[in-house]
Amino acid sequence: MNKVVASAEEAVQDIANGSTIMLGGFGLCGIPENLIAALVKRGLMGLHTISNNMGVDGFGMGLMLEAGMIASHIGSYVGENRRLEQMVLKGELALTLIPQGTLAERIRAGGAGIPAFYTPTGLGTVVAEGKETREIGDRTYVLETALRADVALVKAWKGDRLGNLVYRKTARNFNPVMATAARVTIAEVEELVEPGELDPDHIVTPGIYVKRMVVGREYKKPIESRFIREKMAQAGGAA
Amino acid sequence: MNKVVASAEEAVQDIANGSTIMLGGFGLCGIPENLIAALVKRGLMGLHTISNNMGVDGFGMGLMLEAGMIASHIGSYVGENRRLEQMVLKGELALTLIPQGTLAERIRAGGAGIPAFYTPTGLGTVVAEGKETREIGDRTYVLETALRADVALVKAWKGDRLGNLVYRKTARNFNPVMATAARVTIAEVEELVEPGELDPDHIVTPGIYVKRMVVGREYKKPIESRFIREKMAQAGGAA
Amino acid sequence: MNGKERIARRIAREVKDGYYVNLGIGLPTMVAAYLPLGIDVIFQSENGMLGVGIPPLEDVADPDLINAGKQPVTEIAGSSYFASDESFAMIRGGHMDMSVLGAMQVDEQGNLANWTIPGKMVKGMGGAMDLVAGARRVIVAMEHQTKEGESRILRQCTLPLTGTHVVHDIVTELGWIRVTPDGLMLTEIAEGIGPAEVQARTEAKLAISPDLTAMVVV
Amino acid sequence: MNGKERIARRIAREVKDGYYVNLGIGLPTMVAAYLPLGIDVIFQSENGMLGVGIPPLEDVADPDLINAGKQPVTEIAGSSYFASDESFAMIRGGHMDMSVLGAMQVDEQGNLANWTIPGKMVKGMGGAMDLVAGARRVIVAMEHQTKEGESRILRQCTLPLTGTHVVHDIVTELGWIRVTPDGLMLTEIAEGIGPAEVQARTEAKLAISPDLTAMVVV
Repeated sequence: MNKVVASAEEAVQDIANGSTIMLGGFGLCGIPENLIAALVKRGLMGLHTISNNMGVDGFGMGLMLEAGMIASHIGSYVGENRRLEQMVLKGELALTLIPQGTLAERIRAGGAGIPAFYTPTGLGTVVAEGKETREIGDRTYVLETALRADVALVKAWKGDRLGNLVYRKTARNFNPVMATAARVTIAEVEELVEPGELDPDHIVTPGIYVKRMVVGREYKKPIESRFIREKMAQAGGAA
Repeated sequence: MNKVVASAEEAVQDIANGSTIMLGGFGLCGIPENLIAALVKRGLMGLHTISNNMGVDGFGMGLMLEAGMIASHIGSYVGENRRLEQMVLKGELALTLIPQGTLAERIRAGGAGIPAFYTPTGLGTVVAEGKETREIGDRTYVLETALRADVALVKAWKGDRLGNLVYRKTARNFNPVMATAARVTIAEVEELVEPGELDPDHIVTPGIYVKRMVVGREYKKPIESRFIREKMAQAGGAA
Repeated sequence: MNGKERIARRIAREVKDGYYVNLGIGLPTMVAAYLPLGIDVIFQSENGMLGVGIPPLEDVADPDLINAGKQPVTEIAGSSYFASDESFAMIRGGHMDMSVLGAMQVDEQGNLANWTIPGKMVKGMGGAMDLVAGARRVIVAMEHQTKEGESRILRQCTLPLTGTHVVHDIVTELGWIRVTPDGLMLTEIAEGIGPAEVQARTEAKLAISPDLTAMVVV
Repeated sequence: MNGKERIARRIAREVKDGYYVNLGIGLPTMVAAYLPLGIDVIFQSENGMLGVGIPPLEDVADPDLINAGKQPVTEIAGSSYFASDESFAMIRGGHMDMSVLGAMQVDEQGNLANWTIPGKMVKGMGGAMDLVAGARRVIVAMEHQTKEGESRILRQCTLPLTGTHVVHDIVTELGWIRVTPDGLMLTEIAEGIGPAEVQARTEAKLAISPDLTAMVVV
């Protein structure tokens, strides 16, 4: 069993225009940089993307946005893309913002065969408008449905050719859950290891969820917001 | 922050008669042997237990059954307890059997703040009797509700005093999910390590879920069903 | 070669390279022993493992490493462990290519009964209801009749069901029976018997495939 | 000591030994700098980390290790990482002892608005709606009035809500206001001003606690 293909270009070559695509990452952390580059290179159009953020101007999904590839987007926060506002206002892109935890749980449901679930999040807000609500016990909840995609593009730290993946620190974020919720999951890894090298107790994404893999050619990994210790001293804050 | 107590007896000393208790393990694998022994020693009565199995005669939860401590039980398979049948027939113990995946998902929901969800499992069977069903897309689903407990007793391999836990091989099973779904989670570990010794990328149960910990005094770990290679050759099977 | 072995050997031929498969306890477990050479198949065990290997030698059996039948197993290179909720998310989410289960009864609707007999002690359904609800393809592996000679393939199951409209194929020592929207169809038949005999030993109505072939169990 | 610092310092005193706390972006983040000595508190970041440490020196900042504000952070001994679905299961499931968030508006019902202003660009709610729905105690940390001098503590929020009936306490540079079933109650007041002035700068009706004390911000 060998799921590794030679290049990011080859990995994404059968994705069709108009596909629904999940992309892992939180901000610019743990995003599939190389697969995004390959998507942009292919010049796919009319994509429906699902991702917590949308990169920044000039990096990550921002490149897809600028290339006009995205027809609609579901996410929880898109504050770093100045171009986006105009596109939404002009009706060039349909934007749906939902709570981050509801986004994660809807994707988890999509991967886990749960078509719908009740959640307290968003009750009494615009998020609940038009949705069924229900009293269970002493609280009222909103009904939310599962999210699935044609393709999930995820970024892991190490992986083996069976598709087993591990992630590094907070670069894990949405990657493992998205890997479970697409018809075809494509993973890019920083390092390919031999099957058995990853301790079976440490594997986060079992290979069953991964259809295709590629070793990323390079990683820029920009840090979106620099708030380092010297600056903290001035601001009087920490976290 | 130090969640470690001196003994299993101390760890369970404030559990009340009539409590609802989740117990981790699958068969006799990964069960909280020492905490069960302490419960039996305390002679608690009228407990409502939630656990996939119920041990075997003379070991694990079988000891609780024999001591007459269990008033009701929710599980998915109890085939190894001969005493159970008589108790159920005599009305001494209320037994509810549910599908293993539904059991796991209901507990997960209890820990994750999801009060109810739809599942395809059990549709058209006794499991769905009296439950709401609903068409979503082209399939019909059953509504299932969250399970929570007063106390969860879980067994991990290693842990640190902050309550971070890792598990070994298939002894993981129901332990991590039950750790999330009780008011008080008590973990027994084979080995206590210093905070920082467990790689943060490898921790399965973050300490937030664990209230109290104890190092198990000894582990018997019997193997319930021996089907080793020699026997396979005779039977002509493997797995 | 006895009937059970014939069933296991035939199903083994149905397993394709790259499949993820869950094998039920008992007869289905035997399928793993007869896989064609040169294919990579990964077995799941619903207690929380992918990449289930062969049973260990007795002196190295590890109580922390068992399958869903509670028997000691081994790892392969590339195994992984996960918790029960994640295991059934995998099963329910449609990620298993194939699930092979034993049965007490199957009927013309693809309904399956394999977990309880009223009046006898209730042991529980374990993971069977989740497996039939979630796997992409459900194959029933069972002997054609009970020890008393009664058909297990019925017009309608009489025992409490494990799932409705869930079985895709039934494999017995007598042949391969496909569940179609129009009912059951015999598509392969064991050597040495004819379709009329299979029907005689089956309560449900069997259509005979125009392409009926011999059930090859190499 | 400016107003923001006063707010952060006062909330820091409310954090107890053994607490698990999520701090929102901006002002709430400052709370971590003023924790009492000798208490163990573990900070969660909803992008998937427990045990968030102080910011790193610039030359060792790790792009794979950031908080929810997308700023580089460090580990403590005993940190752990998990995926977004697990992070929000933790939050929604009621496991966080405290969540401290900023706000644009809070009202007498404990309703909170902190994610969008109609007519301005919609950036998104991120994890705020989940945090207010899930944390055991939600404390709003904000300056009492807008830069234009308008009250942020209203009879009824006018901006789109983040959550309804979710806020337990409001802390501003002027005092501590508890949300009770009967409305808002001023329980602590900053040095140098009186209850009448706080009320004058607040649109909502404030009950004055019979046990009103000075807001200590050591």
